[in-house]
Amino acid sequence: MLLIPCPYCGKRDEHEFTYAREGHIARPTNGEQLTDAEWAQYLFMRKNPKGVHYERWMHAKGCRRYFNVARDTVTHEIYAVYEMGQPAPVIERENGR
Amino acid sequence: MVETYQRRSALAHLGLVARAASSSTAGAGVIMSEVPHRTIVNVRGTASDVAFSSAVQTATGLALPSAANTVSNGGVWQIVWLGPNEWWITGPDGEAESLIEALRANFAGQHAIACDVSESRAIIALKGAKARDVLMRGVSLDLHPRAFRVGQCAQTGLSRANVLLHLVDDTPTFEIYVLKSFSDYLWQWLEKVAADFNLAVEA
Amino acid sequence: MTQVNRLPHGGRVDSSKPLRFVFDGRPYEGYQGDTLASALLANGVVLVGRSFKYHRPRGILSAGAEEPNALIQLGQGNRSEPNLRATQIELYEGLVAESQNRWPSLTTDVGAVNSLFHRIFPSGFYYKTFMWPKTFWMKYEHFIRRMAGLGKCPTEPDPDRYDKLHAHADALIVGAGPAGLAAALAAGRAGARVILVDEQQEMGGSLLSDRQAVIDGVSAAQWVANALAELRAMPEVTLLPRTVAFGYYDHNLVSLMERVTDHLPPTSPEALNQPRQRLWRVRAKDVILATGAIERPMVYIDNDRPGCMLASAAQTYVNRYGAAPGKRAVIMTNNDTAYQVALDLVDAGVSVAAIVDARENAEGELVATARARGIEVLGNHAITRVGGKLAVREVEVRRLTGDGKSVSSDGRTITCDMVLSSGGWQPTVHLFSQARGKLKWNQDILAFVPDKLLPGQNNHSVGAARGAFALTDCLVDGFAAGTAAAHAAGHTEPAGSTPVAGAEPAHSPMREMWVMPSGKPLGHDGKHFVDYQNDVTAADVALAHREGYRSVEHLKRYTTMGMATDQGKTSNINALALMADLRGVAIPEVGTTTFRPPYTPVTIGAFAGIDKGDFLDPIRKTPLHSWHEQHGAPFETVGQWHRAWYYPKPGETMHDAVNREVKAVRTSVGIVDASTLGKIDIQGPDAAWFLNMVYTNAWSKLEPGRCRYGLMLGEDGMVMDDGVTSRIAENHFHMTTTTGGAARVMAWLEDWLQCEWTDKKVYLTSVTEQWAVIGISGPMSRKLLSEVAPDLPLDDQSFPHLSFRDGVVAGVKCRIFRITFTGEATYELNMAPSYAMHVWRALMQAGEKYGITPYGTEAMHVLRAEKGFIIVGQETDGTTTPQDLGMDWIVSKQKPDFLGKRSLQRSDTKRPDRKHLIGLLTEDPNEVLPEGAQIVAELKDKPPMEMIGHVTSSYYSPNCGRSIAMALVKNGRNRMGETLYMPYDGKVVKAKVTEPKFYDPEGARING
Amino acid sequence: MKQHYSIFTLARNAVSYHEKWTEAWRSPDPKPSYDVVIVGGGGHGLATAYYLAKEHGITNVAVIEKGWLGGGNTGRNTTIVRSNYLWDESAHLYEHALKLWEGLSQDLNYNVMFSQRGLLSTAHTVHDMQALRRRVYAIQLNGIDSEILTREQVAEYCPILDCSPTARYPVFGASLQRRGGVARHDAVAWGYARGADARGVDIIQNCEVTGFKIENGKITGLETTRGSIGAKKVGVVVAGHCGVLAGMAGFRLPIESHPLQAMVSEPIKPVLDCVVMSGQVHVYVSQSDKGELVFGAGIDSFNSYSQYGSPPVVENMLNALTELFPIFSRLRFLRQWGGIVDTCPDASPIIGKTPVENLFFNCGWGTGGFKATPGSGHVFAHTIATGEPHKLAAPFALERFTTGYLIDEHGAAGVAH
Ligand SMILES: Cc1cc2nc3c(=O)[nH]c(=O)nc-3n(C[C@H](O)[C@H](O)[C@H](O)COP(=O)(O)OP(=O)(O)OC[C@H]3O[C@@H](n4cnc5c(N)ncnc54)[C@H](O)[C@@H]3O)c2cc1C
Ligand SMILES: NC(=O)c1ccc[n+]([C@@H]2O[C@H](COP(=O)([O-])OP(=O)(O)OC[C@H]3O[C@@H](n4cnc5c(N)ncnc54)[C@H](O)[C@@H]3O)[C@@H](O)[C@H]2O)c1
Ligand SMILES: Cc1cc2nc3c(=O)[nH]c(=O)nc-3n(C[C@H](O)[C@H](O)[C@H](O)COP(=O)(O)O)c2cc1C
Ligand SMILES: [Zn+2]
Repeated sequence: MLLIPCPYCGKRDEHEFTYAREGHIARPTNGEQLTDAEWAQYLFMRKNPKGVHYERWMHAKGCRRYFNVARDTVTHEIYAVYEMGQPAPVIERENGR
Repeated sequence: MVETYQRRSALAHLGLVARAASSSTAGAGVIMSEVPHRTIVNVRGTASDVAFSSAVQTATGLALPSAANTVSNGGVWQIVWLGPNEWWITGPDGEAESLIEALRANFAGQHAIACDVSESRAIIALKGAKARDVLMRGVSLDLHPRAFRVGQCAQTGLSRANVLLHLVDDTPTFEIYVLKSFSDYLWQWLEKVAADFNLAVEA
Repeated sequence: MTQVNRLPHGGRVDSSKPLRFVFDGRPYEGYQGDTLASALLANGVVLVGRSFKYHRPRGILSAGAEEPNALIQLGQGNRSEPNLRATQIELYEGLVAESQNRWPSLTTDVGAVNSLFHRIFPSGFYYKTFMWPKTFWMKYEHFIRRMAGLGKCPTEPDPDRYDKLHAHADALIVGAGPAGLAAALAAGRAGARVILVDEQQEMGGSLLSDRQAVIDGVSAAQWVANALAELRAMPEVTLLPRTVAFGYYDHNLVSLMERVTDHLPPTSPEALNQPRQRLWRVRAKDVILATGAIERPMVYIDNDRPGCMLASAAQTYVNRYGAAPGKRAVIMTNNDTAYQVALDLVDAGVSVAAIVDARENAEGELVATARARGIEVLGNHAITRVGGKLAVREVEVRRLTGDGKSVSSDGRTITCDMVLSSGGWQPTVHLFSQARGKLKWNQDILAFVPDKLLPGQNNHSVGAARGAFALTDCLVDGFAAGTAAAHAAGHTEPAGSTPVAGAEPAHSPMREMWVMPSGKPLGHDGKHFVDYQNDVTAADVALAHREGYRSVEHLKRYTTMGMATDQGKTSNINALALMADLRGVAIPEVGTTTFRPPYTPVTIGAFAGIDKGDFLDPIRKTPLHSWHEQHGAPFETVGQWHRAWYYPKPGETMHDAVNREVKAVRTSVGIVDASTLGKIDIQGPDAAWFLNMVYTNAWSKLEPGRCRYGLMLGEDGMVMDDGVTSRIAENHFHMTTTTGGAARVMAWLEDWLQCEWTDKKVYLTSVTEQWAVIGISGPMSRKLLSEVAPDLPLDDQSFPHLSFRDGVVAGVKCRIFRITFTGEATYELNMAPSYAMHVWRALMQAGEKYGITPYGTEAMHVLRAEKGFIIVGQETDGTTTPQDLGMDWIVSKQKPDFLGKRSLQRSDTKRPDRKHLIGLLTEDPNEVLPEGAQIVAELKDKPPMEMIGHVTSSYYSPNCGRSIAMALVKNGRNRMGETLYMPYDGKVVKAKVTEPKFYDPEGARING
Repeated sequence: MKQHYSIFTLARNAVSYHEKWTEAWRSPDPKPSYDVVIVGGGGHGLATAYYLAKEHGITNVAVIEKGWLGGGNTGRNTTIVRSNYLWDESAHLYEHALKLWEGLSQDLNYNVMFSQRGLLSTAHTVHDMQALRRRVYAIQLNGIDSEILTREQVAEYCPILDCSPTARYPVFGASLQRRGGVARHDAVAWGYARGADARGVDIIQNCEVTGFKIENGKITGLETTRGSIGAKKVGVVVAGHCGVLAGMAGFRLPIESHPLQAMVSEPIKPVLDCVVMSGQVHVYVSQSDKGELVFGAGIDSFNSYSQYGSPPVVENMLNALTELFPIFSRLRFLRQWGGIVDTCPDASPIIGKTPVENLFFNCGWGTGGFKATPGSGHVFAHTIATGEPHKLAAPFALERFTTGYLIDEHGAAGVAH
């Protein structure tokens, strides 16, 4: 079970949080001008990386804030948590892990 | 006409008053009671905005708690930290309307809100030497006295209910705020756990 | 027979406390402090079980958690438990145990015929046969299933209770041998919060079986006692004996299972007053793994005969339990540790016929001592035959050839009743590996040892668990790790100095020898067991190799090696080393299989703890719940809520009750508890903008005091929720959602505000439970309300449909919404929950003269269906657009954007012939279609038939005097008047397509 | 020619101490190029190769597997096989697979121990029951066996299930597919591998695909840890890893990889003769031929490639298990593990073409693809061989995420299985 450092409440068990999918996917404001295929990219297509994943969590049983997490999808190591609206930090990893 | 006017607390149906009368707190490891009615006003605003914090201070006489997971109190009110831009102001029953009015007046021109949630929560007080032993069975937070001190609060899960825990004193006494619809479940659950620690019920 | 093999002295058992027990129907006696295994051995019982596949007679191999053979069905009736290891069962008065997997008895087991056919049952045989005739597999399988399995499942529910809790520690120390105790002392003295666990009943680990060791100038036993006394006195140290650390998960979460009462007679008051077992979930800053090492048996021919045992186990039985596993031992080894065993046995008066040492030049301090004590040492020898079937009688030994691959032709027979073997020690790296640490191979000790940690985990392996076998090293390791853990957690009180061990004999090198040649090709005569419990032999490993199952994972799955209840604790290394040899590669190249939780099997019931029955999932109750209960309402489950379903009067069926309730609403007045509706308070200057984005219709022009129905779509354009939202003030709205959708909608709205529209000024507060909701509906509702709320003007001008007013009802402040889900004039009274019961009773009392009728969710559903109102989740299923529902009218054409808008333009979502919501009237008006019935346009005499839709809602409508149904049907709106067919349950029902509005289609009744 | 497997050959080999068996499949070095390369040596990949050779005569084929055959989800699933899906498209596809299962052991001459012991899906609320009816009626009209059982019938069919009406989530009824059941998962991979190998397919283990060679939008080969390999066509069947492979080919998929956990109890004598699945009280369970109870949990919410999930998921499942089967409380669980499942927004697979010519993907089976193995391999082989989707596969094209024609099987897939 992950131990997630909520940027507001501190470290809490994973069961207090809701996973809220891949982060940094902006909603197109020009939906009408996009093709169906372009719209599908936004709606459905995901990076799903093996390695660092920039994702959102919501502290559902705590402060109910959404925030970003950079987490390794193989080791589950959490590299960073940061508030909504902040840019994704670049994560340097040892030996290509 | 209508039968006599009656107000019921969330756990009234459990007959706690009668049970308290027949249970003794002497030697109890855990004492449970319901705190029936309390004003709770949800306040949202920008913590760093001085206009906002002083608006709250003017209405309550209290500063917003500066640290996460803490409660500030003094006088009639306490302010409970819920999140980076969210607090509860709690106080005696029946004060919500006037408090909200005062807050709204002070908030004029700001993006800040107050919303009455007094009636949505039941409050269960759990105290005694074994109170932590009971809570450990449902809370994954570290409640060790060095880690969770008097005056601290936390929103978390307690077994399968979401709660706000507040450590009021070092008896220890915990106040547990829970949505009313879950209060029957939570009370029964706590009672079942507390049965191993010599439970008494208090009115 | 009384304890024939009990030694006159020695051991930690309490001979002043005899305990009676029964094994396979026969009574025996043991002592307090015995395990079932030690007590059986003390009684001279060596045959304790049968193997899984061949039903070979088996004895006790080990003295601990690694036991593969001595599996026992413990206890009786609803407290019976299968597959327990005799080596871990603590003896108590009245214990009843049975051997398993044998019939009719342990000594004459019919299943042993398998052993006769063993030649055609090599690993994987079932993949090669039982395929003909094709239909016969189920018959073969039936037979195979009966043969398989070990113990029996109880047939009654478990009468015991379980406990579970969360805990936190600066250091969780697993294993209370010298390394763990030293760690605990160091960390505890420094002031850290420590949890020390050991799965055995007594703490001390290997020191409990050690008669030589001296620590800090006292005997090992005394040192353990001193250490435990000191630890017990420390308030921040928790000692948990009988507790296995079974799982190591992400971010240093370790699960423990404490056996609280398993050592007590199960129905004794002491046992019944406590939970049986306790599940601990410990989040530790540091985990110190002092889990010791497990001895490997040697793989020699017929090494499974009862009487074949691990050398260290015999030492434990003798030293710790005062029970001799036999009278005369032959010891087989490739390392020095078995020599100490021999010495201890001889000290205890057990004879050692010979030490058969595989090493070419068995020399060194311990060897010399053994020789000096008169023990025969046969260097460079192997055991080539084990005589005896139900018990060892003798062995034959032969000289090994230079390469160790074969033996001399002549042998010598030695009489003995036990064969003790030591093939070296494998550090107990299970938890380290579960934590996803990487192992490396250590050629000196021929074992895998911990190497690299996974980032995010923090643990330290100490002592034998990291391959440091000298007692001194264990103490030094442990003490240093304990100190470091305490320091890291900020505790720095002085901790004294590292415990000091007395002098230890130096150990000579081991010989790498994975299978003992017997003079015949493997598998030709006799069996070299690798995995005892699953009957996997060295020949099976060779077969797997031959057939291409060469990856260690294939080897495991093809032969089932390591998959038994012991998870291969004694067998995995031997098997993979054999495979390495066959493949001609180094052992680390073969690698280990994956270590997974649990370390030893753990009780399923403990995971439920007390969360059974109603605690499985909370039941959410409305403030009026007890009223509904008192009035006999059954409840409908909606999410976690229990909602009153209907209120049967004496003698009424559900159908009767619902009809009565539905009629009452249309003719007079009904009252309903609608408190479960989701409610969200929305405030801020951008609130109207926000609603415009999340709903399909327009909100800017809604006036304060007015209400509007809204439909919410997912970004995929599919209907997600609906509800009425009211404008309280310019920047203040009150939204309602469906009961089931409340939490989802709240999270959805927060998501958009917090993540996407961060510049918008809107705050949301969930107020679902701030307001109890009582609906009164029907032509008399206005009259009724006027009586309990005399000050409130109720005429259509002052209080029109789709508006709300604040007022006082029965003395209670209420917010009253005039909205309808029944089509009748309806007032939804919102008030503080603490007054809800009062208001409800007041309404019931005042309404009595109108025949006010409480109605439940079922009547509510019928009423809305009569009107053709949808229920999200019933008429929709995540694939339904507003257009499908015929609700185009609510989708704004003007708004530039709202959630879901773009998706409605996709080629499939804008198709005109999608499934449309329509009404269905069955040919027979009394026929009520089942919800979920499938619809076909062209009936065939048998399936398959093309389905064009399904019935979403279907009821008997007392107001229409017939059944009504709604359905989603392909191109339905263009099928009005068509007859469709519903084939189900062996019949076909015909129905005609209509508009999905069955009652008062013009909506004339809204004003009462 | 491969050695035939039967009781007779077993007996014959017994005489020679089983020393004459030959390898079930070869371990060749990769050739410089192949007509078709299948990436992923799970059940689906191996079945694809098998049917390419058997049905389409394409034998210059390699299966490239980064680890050991069947070590992905094929080797870690709860082995439930059924075809009772709601939508026509799925029902047809899974039924196609079920029919192949029924003759698979004979076809492969490898006993995959397919046991049609019946599959019970319980309903615990009124709403559950409605959804269940809808599904059963649809399945029946698709000509597939499925029945509705009342609570009493459930209690009779599976007596150890707690059917008391006072349970927190009482059993209201169940659907039963008698032809559903379980199979021996590893044997499926091995049987297909042996069958494919016998027809000339090269099975290459311990070889990871690290990149694609794409020229002018067309695949020409792949990079692997054992060098580059040319390929006219490539079929990617890597389950949880499909996102990684799609990334190598320069596009994205509507897929997220999540851990899904399962566990086994210690082996016991037979107590449970059918498969039981419950969506509300979330658990699915069967008893294997070796005697252990096999139960499955739900997916972890977060993306992961780790084959390790969170303990609460398992804890909840065990809690649910004791609720449905109170007699299991004193049993002990022996091992827990996780797999990486490729979840699609509509809980249906993706089979077919990709933006790269001659590169085909078969993925998105998520929590329920084991049952589809033979069918999936069969239609995918057709798709690769002909370059056009098999008619059963056509609705499952990647395209659907653009048009919106989703095949939402969340209801049918309510519990992972
Ligand atoms: C716990 C669990 C329970 C389940 N229960 C059921 C059930 O009861 N019924 C059911 O029908 N389904 C079930 N499933 C789902 C089912 O297991 C899968 O859908 C199915 O096995 C997928 O098969 P596959 O051959 O596509 O994938 P896999 O068996 O995962 O094979 C994919 C292979 O691709 C390989 N690979 C990945 N990347 C590369 C690369 N770069 N190069 C080379 N090779 C690569 C992998 O190593 C792997 O061997 C369950 C899954 C899990 C995890
Ligand atoms: N070759 C050799 O000479 C050799 C080999 C092995 C051990 N030894 C001796 O054994 C001792 C090793 O000391 P140590 O402290 O490292 O180990 P130990 O064997 O003394 O103690 C380990 C303890 O850990 C417990 N344990 C293991 N896994 C557990 C789990 N998952 N949960 C709970 N408890 C668990 C065991 O019950 C045991 O009591 C030394 O005295 C050493 O000299 C010597
Ligand atoms: C249907 C099924 C039955 C299993 N039965 C057993 C078993 O009896 N004993 C065992 O140790 N493991 C059993 N396993 C689990 C495997 O040992 C292993 O954990 C699983 O295949 C995942 O692989 P991994 O743990 O090597 O990652 C079983 C797995 C499956 C899928
Ligand atoms: Zn938080």
